[in-house]
Amino acid sequence: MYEFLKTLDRRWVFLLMFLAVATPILLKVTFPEKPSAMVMDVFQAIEGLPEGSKVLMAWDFDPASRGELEPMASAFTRHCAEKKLKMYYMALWPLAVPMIQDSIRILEREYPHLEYGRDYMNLGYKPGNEGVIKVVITNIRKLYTTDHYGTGVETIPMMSGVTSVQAMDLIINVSAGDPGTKQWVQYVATPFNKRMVAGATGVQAPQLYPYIPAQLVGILGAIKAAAEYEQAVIDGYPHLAKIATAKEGLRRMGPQLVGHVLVVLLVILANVIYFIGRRRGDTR
Amino acid sequence: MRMARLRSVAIAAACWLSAIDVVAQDTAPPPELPAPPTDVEVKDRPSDNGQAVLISWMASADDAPEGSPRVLEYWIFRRELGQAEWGEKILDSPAGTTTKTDDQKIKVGTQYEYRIVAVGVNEGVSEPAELLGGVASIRQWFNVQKAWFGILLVLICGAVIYFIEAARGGKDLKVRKIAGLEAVDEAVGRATELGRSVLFINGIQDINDIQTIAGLTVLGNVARRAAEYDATLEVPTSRSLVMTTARETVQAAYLSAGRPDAYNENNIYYLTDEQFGFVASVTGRMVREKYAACFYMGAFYAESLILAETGNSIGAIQVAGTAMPSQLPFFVAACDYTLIGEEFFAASAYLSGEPHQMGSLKGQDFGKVVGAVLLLLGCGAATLASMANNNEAIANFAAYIRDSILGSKGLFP
Amino acid sequence: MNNRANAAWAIIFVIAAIFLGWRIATGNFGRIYVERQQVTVHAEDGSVAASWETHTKVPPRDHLGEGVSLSIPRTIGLWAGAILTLCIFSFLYGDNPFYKTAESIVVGASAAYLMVIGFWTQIIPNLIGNIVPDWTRTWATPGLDPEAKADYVYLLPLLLSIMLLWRLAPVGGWISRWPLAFFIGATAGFRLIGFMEADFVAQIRATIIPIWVRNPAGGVDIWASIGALTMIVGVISCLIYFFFSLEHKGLVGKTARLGIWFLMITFGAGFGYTVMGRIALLSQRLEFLFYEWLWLDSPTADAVSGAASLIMPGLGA
Amino acid sequence: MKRTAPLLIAATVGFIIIVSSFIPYTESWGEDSMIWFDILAAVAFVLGGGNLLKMNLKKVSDRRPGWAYSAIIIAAFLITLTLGLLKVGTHPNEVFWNKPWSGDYIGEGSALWWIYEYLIYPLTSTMFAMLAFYIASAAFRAFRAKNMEASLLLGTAFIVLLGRTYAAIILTGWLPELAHDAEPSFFGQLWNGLRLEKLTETIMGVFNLAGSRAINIGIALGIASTSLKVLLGVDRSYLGTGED
Repeated sequence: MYEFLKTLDRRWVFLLMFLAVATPILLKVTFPEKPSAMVMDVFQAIEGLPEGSKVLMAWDFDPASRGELEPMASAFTRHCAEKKLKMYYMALWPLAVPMIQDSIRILEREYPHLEYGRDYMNLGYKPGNEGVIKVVITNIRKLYTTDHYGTGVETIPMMSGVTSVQAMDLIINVSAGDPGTKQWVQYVATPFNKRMVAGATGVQAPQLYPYIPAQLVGILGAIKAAAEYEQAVIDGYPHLAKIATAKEGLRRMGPQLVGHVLVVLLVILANVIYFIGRRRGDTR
Repeated sequence: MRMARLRSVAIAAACWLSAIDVVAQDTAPPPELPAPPTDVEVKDRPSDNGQAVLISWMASADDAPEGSPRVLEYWIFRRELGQAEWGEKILDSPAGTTTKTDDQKIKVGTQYEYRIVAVGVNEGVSEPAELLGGVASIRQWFNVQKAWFGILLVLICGAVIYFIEAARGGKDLKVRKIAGLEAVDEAVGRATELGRSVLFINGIQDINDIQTIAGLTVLGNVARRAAEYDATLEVPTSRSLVMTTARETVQAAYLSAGRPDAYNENNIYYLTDEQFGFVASVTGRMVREKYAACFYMGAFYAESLILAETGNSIGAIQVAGTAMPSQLPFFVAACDYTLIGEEFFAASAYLSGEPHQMGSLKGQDFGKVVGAVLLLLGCGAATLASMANNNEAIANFAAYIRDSILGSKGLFP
Repeated sequence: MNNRANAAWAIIFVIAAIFLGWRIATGNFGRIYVERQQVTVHAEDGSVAASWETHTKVPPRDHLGEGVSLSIPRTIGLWAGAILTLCIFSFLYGDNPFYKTAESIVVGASAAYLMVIGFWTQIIPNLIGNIVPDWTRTWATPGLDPEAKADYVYLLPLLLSIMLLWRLAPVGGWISRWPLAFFIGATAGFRLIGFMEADFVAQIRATIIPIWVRNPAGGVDIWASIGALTMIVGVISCLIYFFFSLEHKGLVGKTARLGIWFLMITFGAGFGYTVMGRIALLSQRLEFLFYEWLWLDSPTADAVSGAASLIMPGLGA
Repeated sequence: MKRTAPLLIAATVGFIIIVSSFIPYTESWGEDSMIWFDILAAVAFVLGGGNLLKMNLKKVSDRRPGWAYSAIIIAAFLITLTLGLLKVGTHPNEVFWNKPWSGDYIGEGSALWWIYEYLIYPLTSTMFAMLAFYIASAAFRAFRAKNMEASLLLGTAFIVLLGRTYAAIILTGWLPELAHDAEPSFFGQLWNGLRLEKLTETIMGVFNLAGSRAINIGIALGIASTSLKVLLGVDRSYLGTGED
């Protein structure tokens, strides 16, 4: 047994991982979540805004990170819609546009009383990475002369009086890399003292902690925080509990638990093998 | 800086309503009007190019959750000094949050007057609060808020330049060894022994990323070793500009090693800018070519672990260097040697083989000393202030370090 | 790999193949249905100026609805996507022709795809659209601000682009260094300021906190104070680890060692967080295969989730 | 001329941008240069695509091993490029219906959209998802408590992995939670802090914070000094070191 494990082919590890993730998906295992303090900070940042406040929804992720970030983007959208905030969507990634459209589809289906151009709008994608941020923070119309659908921003009611991102009461950024939260912090939240919350992938989250609380109000880190935030929104607005897609993050926590436990077991197993080997004087 | 402050001026509500084009319907009862905002203040936004003024006011007495009639938002109007009409509203601001905003659609130097009203249910508009007499924005030529930042920048950059010049002048700069650098030679040597190739990946960012440039310096060194040992060096890139630059660097290295004939341009090639397309192709090659040594030097993202694990499965010696904090754990876990963050930049100076480049390391150290001193002073003062129940003098000193030296309050707050 | 392992893998693959075969033989799956919508544009006089059909994907259970039909191109696409997904996963077992094919497709298609994106989002609107706005408005970007005037400053990036492409010419490749130098210089200046401001000054500023932390009642919060002290010690010791002027010996060596420990904890935390993200990505891919392609999200799935409560009692399903 | 001119250009542009960040009037210069670079990067695709075609055409014409795969690359490249540049299958913009070229180049239903949705997206996201497998094998292979450093890395990963799932509640949910109290007791805080999810928060908010800050500060200094070396012409590796 020891010999087999010591020289274990990594394909067996791959197979275990596949089973660990696939089984809970097929069995639809879910767990209850209790929002942590950080998630509640994010929740409160939105909950505390009065009706009609302007919120920039900066979606900077692509389909590759959809698994982790879409639950956050959807929950942010639903929360802002429940609070009747004015939502301005924009993207720095070319492939983030379909992600915005997913969010807007939620608004169209579940909040038909909200009106495009009055309650929410899609500014769309502009190339230029952080250059775009540096321009829109001082002058949004220099780059965004039209919205995503080619309508002049002058004719959109909710753009009246919005000359720059500084007019926003809160910035919500959901991002999977660069340009993303770090750049929004560097060029907007830090120099212009704008309140900002962010949804980040698990990889990015640890790097964003140093910016809390001065430069960022809070972050949602990875799918776990997404699930907790979904729970927080459902707690605040219980009628959402009936909507299946409002619990996407909660659903994904099943595979998470089994996957995490597998990784933990693998680490333990590897160390057991290592220590047995060391005791046997096996130097390999 | 100009500033003006005026009382609210009452105007008959009926004539006011017609001025802003809101028509009360005959059938509906006239809405109850909220109390007006007060104390409108407008001033130039400091340290900018004169493109904005800051507007602030005191909230309407009805601007509270239990206020009746409730205030929903404030409307702001503007006119040039001397004009009679106020025109359409230029800005609106929701009630209940802040009572300030900035107007950015102004011409520098022009005098403006402002008027603010509170708006309640059914667009019931309060009596206005006004600022008359004119305010203009001013163009500043130096951002005084950044004065301390400028001083710190000059200090640290000055130290880098000073030490580089000192080293040029023959001064011997002692710098500690960086673990992992010897591995570069070792890895290239082993590839030669095994008769297999060396793989070098210069990150996946474009040439305008500083990490890519630092990686190029390391590439130059690896290429020189490869030329000396007569090992084959392969450099797939995900940016065409990095490809062209890497070709120049490698060619120059082969030349300086006296082996210009061994240089093969086709070993430095472009695949695709798409991150995972690039990785799919590189990992495929790794499995097929079975490189003896793999170098990952530059800006990496999620592909770091795919590369490092594949490299490990083919038994290659792996040396990584990156300043992407999120990828360091994987390189540390899966590679033989990893240059962590700042060490990566240091390595590029170290490996350049030019002693004066080491001056930059001393300059960086100077920066760390400055940072640590400010940190300790600030924390010490903040702690003392907390212990001494917020003694004003100590608290002011802590605040000066935090908000002026390290913040944006300028030299004299 | 020995023979026993090979046999085990063979059995696993055969089981997977039988499952797929069973799915194909018994189940309905792997189809995409779309709903047709007529887009009609009316001219000013009310007559129909133009009209075309668009299609929106609908869930398979709505396939009997009004105006819903099977989409052949999208169904082919779904199968192509699923098969290519399996081709990539096959690399986990070992390099093989399926993976090589998938790899070749992704390299070729993505390189061209990014070229197309660059053309339609950069070159047309930002370069050509700034130099000859009236002309671009006539065909490609009619929504461009009608007041936009030609901005001849953009002739400069055009010139730089031409200099860059000069490299393709047989002589004078060095000319391409000029535009490169321009941008490397510009970003070096840009990054120097950006990093020093947000990551040096602002980070030191954020670390300035009192070690003596008071709780709301005015007393000393011991644990918060310990936390603050640990954090400051951590930052300083890591900075000493990165200090190049001193050898890691004596007191400096000990502090640097403490710094490494902090770094290792940081990396451990990063690793743990990342595992989470990566598993979410795999979940999403498997959901594609199971739900969108194989349609396993059927009544049978509900039957299994009843069994789940047997495996993990008390956790809910 | 060949080497001095680029050095001068880089130095002049760089120092102007540094100084301009202190002068409000020149605020936008940096952004403009970024926009220009993005245009140039788009033009550079031509350079890269040309190189990719050249390499693979050569492989095919030399009939080198694996040339069939090169043929697939060429085919995939040319088909995608043609369909995308010609906007095959796109509908015009509804507002500008009389301009057939005004449509969204990647609108739903177009040929390029199909290639993205059914070829590029599944391929790249699957490649991304492979990380779940690699992370498992890395955990099994590399995380051995050989010394203090490795043990810390491993222990932290352990706590975070468990602390960020329901496993935390199962394992340490029995520890008493903190009562809402203005002055909580020493041990009350200790027990509460030992709950895995709280321990994770402490690791993230104290240890990870300290480590990340120091790494950030170091990187900032490294980038500043490397930038400075580039601007001063001390580091000229991007020009090649030869005479040319």
